[in-house]
Amino acid sequence: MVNNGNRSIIKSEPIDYLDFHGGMGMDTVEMYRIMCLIRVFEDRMAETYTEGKTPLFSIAGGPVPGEMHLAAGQEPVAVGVAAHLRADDVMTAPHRPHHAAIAKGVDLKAMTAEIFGKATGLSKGKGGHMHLFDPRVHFSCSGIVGAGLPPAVGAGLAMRHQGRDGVAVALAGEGAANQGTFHESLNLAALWKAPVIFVLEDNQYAISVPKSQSTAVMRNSDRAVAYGIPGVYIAGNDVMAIYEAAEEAVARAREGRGPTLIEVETTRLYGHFQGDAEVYLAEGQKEEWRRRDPISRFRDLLLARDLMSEERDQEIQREVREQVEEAIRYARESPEPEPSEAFDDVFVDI
Amino acid sequence: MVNNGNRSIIKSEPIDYLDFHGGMGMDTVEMYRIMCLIRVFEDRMAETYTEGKTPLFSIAGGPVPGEMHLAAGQEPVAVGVAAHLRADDVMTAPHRPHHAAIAKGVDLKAMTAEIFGKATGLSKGKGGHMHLFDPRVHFSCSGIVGAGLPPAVGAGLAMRHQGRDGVAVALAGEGAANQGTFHESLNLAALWKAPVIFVLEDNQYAISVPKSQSTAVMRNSDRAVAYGIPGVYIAGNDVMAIYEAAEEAVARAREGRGPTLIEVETTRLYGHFQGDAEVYLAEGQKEEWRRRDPISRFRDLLLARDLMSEERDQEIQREVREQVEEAIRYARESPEPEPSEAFDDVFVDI
Amino acid sequence: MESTQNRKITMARAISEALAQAMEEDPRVMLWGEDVGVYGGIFGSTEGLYEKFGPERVMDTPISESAFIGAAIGASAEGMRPVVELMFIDFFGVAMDQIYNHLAKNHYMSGGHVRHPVVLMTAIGGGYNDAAQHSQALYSIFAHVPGLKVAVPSNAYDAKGMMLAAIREDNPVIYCFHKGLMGLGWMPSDSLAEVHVPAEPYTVPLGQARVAAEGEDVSLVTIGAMVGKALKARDRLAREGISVEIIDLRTLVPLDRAAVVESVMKTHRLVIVDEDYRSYGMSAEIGAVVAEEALDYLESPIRRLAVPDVPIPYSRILESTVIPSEMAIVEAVRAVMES
Amino acid sequence: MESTQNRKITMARAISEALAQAMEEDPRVMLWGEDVGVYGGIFGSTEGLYEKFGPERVMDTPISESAFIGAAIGASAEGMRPVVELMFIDFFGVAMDQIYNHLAKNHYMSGGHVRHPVVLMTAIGGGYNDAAQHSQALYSIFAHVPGLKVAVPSNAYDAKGMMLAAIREDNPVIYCFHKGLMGLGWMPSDSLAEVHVPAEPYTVPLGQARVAAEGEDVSLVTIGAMVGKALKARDRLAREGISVEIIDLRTLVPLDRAAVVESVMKTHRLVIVDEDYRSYGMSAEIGAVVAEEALDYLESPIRRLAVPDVPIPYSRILESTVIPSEMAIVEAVRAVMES
Ligand SMILES: Cc1ncc(C[n+]2csc(CCOP(=O)(O)OP(=O)(O)O)c2C)c(N)n1
Ligand SMILES: Cc1ncc(C[n+]2csc(CCOP(=O)(O)OP(=O)(O)O)c2C)c(N)n1
Ligand SMILES: [Mg+2]
Ligand SMILES: [Mg+2]
Repeated sequence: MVNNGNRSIIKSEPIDYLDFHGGMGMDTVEMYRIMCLIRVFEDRMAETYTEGKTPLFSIAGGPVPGEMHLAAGQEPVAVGVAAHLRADDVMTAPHRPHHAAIAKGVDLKAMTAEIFGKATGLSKGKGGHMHLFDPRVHFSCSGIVGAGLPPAVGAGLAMRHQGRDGVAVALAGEGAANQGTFHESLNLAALWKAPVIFVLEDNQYAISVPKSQSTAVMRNSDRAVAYGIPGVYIAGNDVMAIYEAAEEAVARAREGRGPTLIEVETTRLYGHFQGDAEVYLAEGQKEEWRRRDPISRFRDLLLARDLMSEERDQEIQREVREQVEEAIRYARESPEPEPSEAFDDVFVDI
Repeated sequence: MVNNGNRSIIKSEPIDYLDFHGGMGMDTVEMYRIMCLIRVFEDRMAETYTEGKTPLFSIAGGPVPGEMHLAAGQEPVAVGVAAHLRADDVMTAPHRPHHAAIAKGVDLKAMTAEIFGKATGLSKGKGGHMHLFDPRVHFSCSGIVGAGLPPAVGAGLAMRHQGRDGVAVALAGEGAANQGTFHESLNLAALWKAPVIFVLEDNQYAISVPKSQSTAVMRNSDRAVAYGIPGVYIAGNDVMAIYEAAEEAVARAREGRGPTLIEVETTRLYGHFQGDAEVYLAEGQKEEWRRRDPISRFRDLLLARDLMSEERDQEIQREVREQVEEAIRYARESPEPEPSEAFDDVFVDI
Repeated sequence: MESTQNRKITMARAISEALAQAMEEDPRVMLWGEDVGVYGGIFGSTEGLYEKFGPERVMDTPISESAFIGAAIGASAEGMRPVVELMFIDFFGVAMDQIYNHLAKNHYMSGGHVRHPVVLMTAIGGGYNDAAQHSQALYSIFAHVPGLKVAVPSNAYDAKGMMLAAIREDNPVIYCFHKGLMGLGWMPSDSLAEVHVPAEPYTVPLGQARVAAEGEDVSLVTIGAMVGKALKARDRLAREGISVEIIDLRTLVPLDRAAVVESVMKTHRLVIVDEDYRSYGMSAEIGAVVAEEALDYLESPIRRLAVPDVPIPYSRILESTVIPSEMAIVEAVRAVMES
Repeated sequence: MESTQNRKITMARAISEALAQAMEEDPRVMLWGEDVGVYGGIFGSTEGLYEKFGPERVMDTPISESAFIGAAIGASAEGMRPVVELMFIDFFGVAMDQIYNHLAKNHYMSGGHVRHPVVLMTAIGGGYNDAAQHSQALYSIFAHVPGLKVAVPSNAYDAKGMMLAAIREDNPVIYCFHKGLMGLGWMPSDSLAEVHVPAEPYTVPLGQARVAAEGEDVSLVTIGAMVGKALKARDRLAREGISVEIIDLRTLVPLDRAAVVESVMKTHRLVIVDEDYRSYGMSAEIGAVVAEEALDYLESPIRRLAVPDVPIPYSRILESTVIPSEMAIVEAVRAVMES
C-alpha cells in the first residue's frame, strides 16, 4: 500500500545546457557577472557587518543594524531564474533576499542604503534587510518563512486578469516547504492556473535543522504531485541547469499553462545569520561546500569553453567590486532618517 | 516535465472483504447497527431542529439552538474506521461530528443534551454541536476546518512517548485538505512516524464549492506522496472497503510504522447545514446520492449473504429508534444550565 | 438609477449593492472568498454579484485563508483592488500573519512605496448560538495592530457608504458586518439596522463617529450591533428620566477621539458597551482615552459592559448572559447614574 | 543542589534552569520548537536541555507552527505537559487559530473536562533593529482572548519562578521573554535583569504584581523590559524630587487590578509604560481599570507611553523613536506631574 509514485524530475548534470543555449540569446557572461556582483556584495556585507561590533557579532554595534542573512553560495538560483524575468515580472523573496534582489535588478545603492538604515534607502530606512521593496522591478521580500508565496499567487492572478503576460516567482528556502502557506499557495496557483513559479532553495538547513529532520520526503519537488503541476529538482547548484528548468517553467507560466515547482540544491556559505557559530554542522561540511563553490565552477567552465577570457573575468571582478564599493560608500555617506520619519507611511494619506 | 507519478491506491469495489473478514472477529451486524443508529439520530435531529422554527430554518427558534451540520450518508466512514479503535484511542472530528462521535462511543444522551444546550450535556451546554468533547473515549471536535489535525499528531506523539500502543484518527472533510494545517500535520506525523490515521470524507462539496473548484488534484489521497506515506482512496462509500483500509492503517500506526492518509468517497444526504437550499447542486444530484444510500446497500448485502435476518434488522431498527428517542427525551427533559455556569471553566482553578 | 427618500433595505443588500456599484465603476475591483460565488456569500453579502460580474471577477476559493487573503496582497500591489471575504472573523487565526505582518505593514515597511487597497470583509458577532468559534467580535485585535483601518457599520446606510469608502481607500480596511444586522431570514436581526439607503453610490468617511442619539446625562459609546441595543435601552431609560447620548464609533481605526471626548465633556459620564471581550480591547481604549483627555469632566467612574472575558457559550441562556443585552445596558447606565 | 544568596545569572539561564528542573521533577514535561535541540534555542532558552534529556524529550520541529503548537493541544489532552517555543511572538499569525480557538477555549468548551497544561514560550520585544516583523510585544492580543494566562517576566528571578509556576499550572500559559533581558552576548541586554536566582526550584505565582520600587508621587505601571527602563528613569526623577512607584505587573492575565488600584490610591497619578502598541492594548486596559476603580483618586489625567501605533521601523534612530526609552519615560512622568 505504500505509495511509491514517480517523483519529480531530477536534474543533476551540468551537461550540455551550455551548448544547447550557447547561441540562443542567453548571455552566460552576464549571468556570471551578476553572480560575482552578488558574491562580492555578500562578502563585503559580511565584513562591514562586523565593523565596530564588540563582541564581534553584537547586533547593536557598527554601521549595519539588525540581523544579517547572507546568500553567498546561492547565487545560481537567483541568477538562473531571474535571467528569464522582465522588470514587470514579480518576485517575492524570503528573509535571505540579497541575491534575489540583485538578480531581479533592485537598485543596488538604494538597497544598500536601506540595509544601513539610511534615509536614501529603498524604504527610507524603515524596512531593513528583510524588507526590501522595489516596486520599480516588482520585488518584495518578507521575514516570515513562507509568507511570500500567497502574494505571488495574487500577483499572478492580477497580471492574468489585466491581460499582462507577466509571471510571478516566489522564492523560498527548503524549510518553507513545511509551512501551511506553501501548500495553500501551490494548490491555489494550480487550481487557478496562475502564472507562478515556485522556487525552493534547498540549502539543506533551516537555521540548525537539517532537511532530514524537518521534511518527510527527500525532495520537496516531489510535492508537486499533490497539485498536479510539474516538479523539478536541480542537483548540483549549477546555474545553467537552473537556467534551463526556469526557462521551461517561465514559458509555461507565460503561456497560461500554470505553475511549476522547482527545488534547487544549493549551499549556504555563511551561517544562518552572521554570528551563527554553526555548531550543528558536521565537521568538514562547510569546507566541502566551499570546495564546490558554484561561482568558481562556472568561471572554470566559461574559461574552458572560451566563452569568457581571463581578461574579461578580471574586468568583471574590478567592475563588480567598484559597484559594490560605490553602493557601500553611498550608504555610509547617506544621512540618517529624521526621527519624525517613524510616524509617516502607516497609512496612505487620502 | 509534467509529473505523472503514480497516485494513491484506489479501491472502488465492494468486493469480497466480507468473505475475507467474515470469520475474523469483525461484527458486521454491529457495524450495521451503529450506522443505523447514526442515521436515525441524524434524521430525528433534522426533524427536531425545525420544530418551532418560523421561518422554517430560523436559527433562533425551537429546542435546538445554533447551526446544524448533519452527517447522514457519511456513516460508512465513521463506522468503518472506528470499528478498529479502542476507547483509549484518540479521535478528532470536524464541524460535522455526530456520526464520528457515535461511532467512537460518545455517550449518546450526554451528547444529545449538549446539542440541546442543556446542563446535562457533555459540556454542560457550553460547547454545542460543533464542540463535543468526551475524554472518556478520547473524542473531540472543532468548528474550524482543518483544526483537528495538529492535535491528532500531538496525541499520537504523546501515546507513543507514554508507551501506549494507541492511535489517533483525525477526521476531516475533503475541503480541509486545502488548509495549511493539513500539510503541516501530515508532514509532522510522517516525520515523527506518529501513530495517526488521517481520514478525509470526500462528500464532494465544501458548503457550495465542489471539489473540482477547490482542489488541484482529483484525489487528496494522492497527496500522501508529498509525505512519503501510504495514500488510499476508497470509492463507493462502502463500509467494508473502508473497514479494510482502516484496518491496515490502524495496524500500521499501532506497530509504529507511521501515518496513513485515507480519503473516502461519500455523500452528504442533507445540506451543508440545515436550511441550506443547495441551489448549487446539479439537478438530480441529491436523488442520485439517495439512490446510493450506503445503509440500504449494506443491509441488502447482509441479508443476501445471510449475515443478518429480516427479524434482526427489524429488531435493530426498533432498538436504535428507542435509543435515539430516549436520548432526545433525556435532552428535552434536562434542565437549562444556570446562568452563572457561563462564568465557570475559563480556567482550571488551582 | 432609482433614488428615493425612503428605501429601506437590509444591511446584506446594502453591502452587495455597494459591491456591485464599486465593481461597475472600477474594473480593478475583484471579489473572492469562500462561497461568495453562486451561493452569494453565507450571509448574503455578495448576493447576485456572480451572476452580474461572472467568474472572472467573483471567485470562490478553497478553504485556504492564508493563501487567498495573501493573494490580495500581491494582486493589490499589481494594481487590482480586491475585496476578500473571510467568512467569520473567528477564523482570523489561520491567516493572521498575512493580514497583520504584510497587508497591514507593507506600506510602512516599503517607505510608502507599496499600496494595498484591499477590503477584507468579515462576519462578526453572536446572538444565535453559534458558540465559541463562530460568535466573536474580535475587532479590537485588528485595531491594536498598526496599518489596518477597522470599520464596523451599525446599519444599512453606513454599511453601504462605508463599504464604498473602504473600496475607494488606498489602505487596507477590515470591514466587519454583524450577522445579526444583516436582515437574514434565518437569523434574528435588528430591524433598526434596516434603514433608508439611497440607491446612488455615496460614501461614509472612515474615522467619523456619529451621534446616534443626543442626550444630556451620560455618554454611551458603542459600535456595531450594540448601537441598536443601546437605542432601545435609551428609550427605556428615558422613561426613567435618564437622558442618554449614544455615540456610534463606526470605525475603531481611525478612532474619532474628539467625538467621544466632546460627548463626555457634555454629559460627564461614560458607559462603554462592546460585544468584544472586555479586557485589553475596545472598551479599555475608550476608557483610557477619556481618562487621558477628559478626566476632569468625569463625575463618576466609567463603566464597561462587554463580553466578560469568557468564550461565547452555546446554550441560549448562557450566551445571553455574556453578550450585552438591552437590559444589561439599562443596568449599566443606571449604575453609572447612581455612582 | 547548590544554593547561594547571591547567584546572579542571566534570564536565559534562569529559563533553561527552570525547564531542566521541571523536566527532572516531572517526566510528562516535554519540549519542542524550532532550533530548541542542538542549537539550544535561538535565544538560549533551552540551552543544554537536549544534551541532558535527549531527542525523545527535546525535539526540533519543522517550520510548521500550526502543527507543532496544535500538537501540544493533543499531547496535553493525553496527559503530557508540553513546553513549546514559538521562536518570535511576531510569528503568532501563522498559528493563532490553534492557540486562541483551541488551546485557550477547549477547557471551557468541554465544560471543564479537558485540560491543556501547555506553556507556549516566545520571544518578544525590540531594541536591536530587527524591524517590523521581529520586534513586537503583542502580548495584549493574547491577554484579550479568554483562556490564556499571559506571563512577562522582567528579570531572571521572576523568569525562573514564573516558568516553574507556568509548567505546574493546569492552564495554558503564554510565557513571553524579552530578548533584551536574556543576557545574550550578541544583543544589548539590561543588566538589571540579571539578579540573584536561587538554585532550588521555586515558583512565582501568576497573577501577583510586584512593587518594583516604592514611591509617593506617581504610579508607573509597566511590565517586561520596561521595568528596568522605568527603574532607571526613576533614579533620574528622584534627583528632581519626583518619587515614582513602579508596579511590575508580571502577568497580564490574571491581572492584579488591586495592586494597580492601591498604588494609584496612594500616589494619585498614573503613567503606563508599555512596549506593545499603544491603542487597544495593555496601556488602555490599565487606564480603564483605574478610571473604573480609582477615578476619584486621580489628580491628573493618566498618561500612556507605548509604541505609537506604528510598525517597528528598522533604522536605529527610528526604532528608538518609537520604543519607549528611559528619557521618554522621564518626560512622561514629568508631564503627569505638571498637569
Ligand atoms: C513563520 C516563521 N517561523 C519561523 C521563523 C524563524 N526563521 C527565520 S529563517 C528560518 C529558517 C528558514 O529556513 P529555510 O526556509 O530553509 O531558509 P534558509 O534560511 O535556509 O535560507 C526560521 C526558522 C520565521 N521567520 N517565520
Ligand atoms: C478555517 C475555516 N474556514 C472556513 C470555515 C467555514 N466552513 C465551515 S464548514 C466549511 C466547509 C467544509 O467542507 P469540508 O471540509 O469538505 O467538510 P463538509 O462540510 O463537506 O463535511 C467551511 C468553509 C471554517 N469553519 N473554518
Ligand atoms: Mg534552508
Ligand atoms: Mg466536503
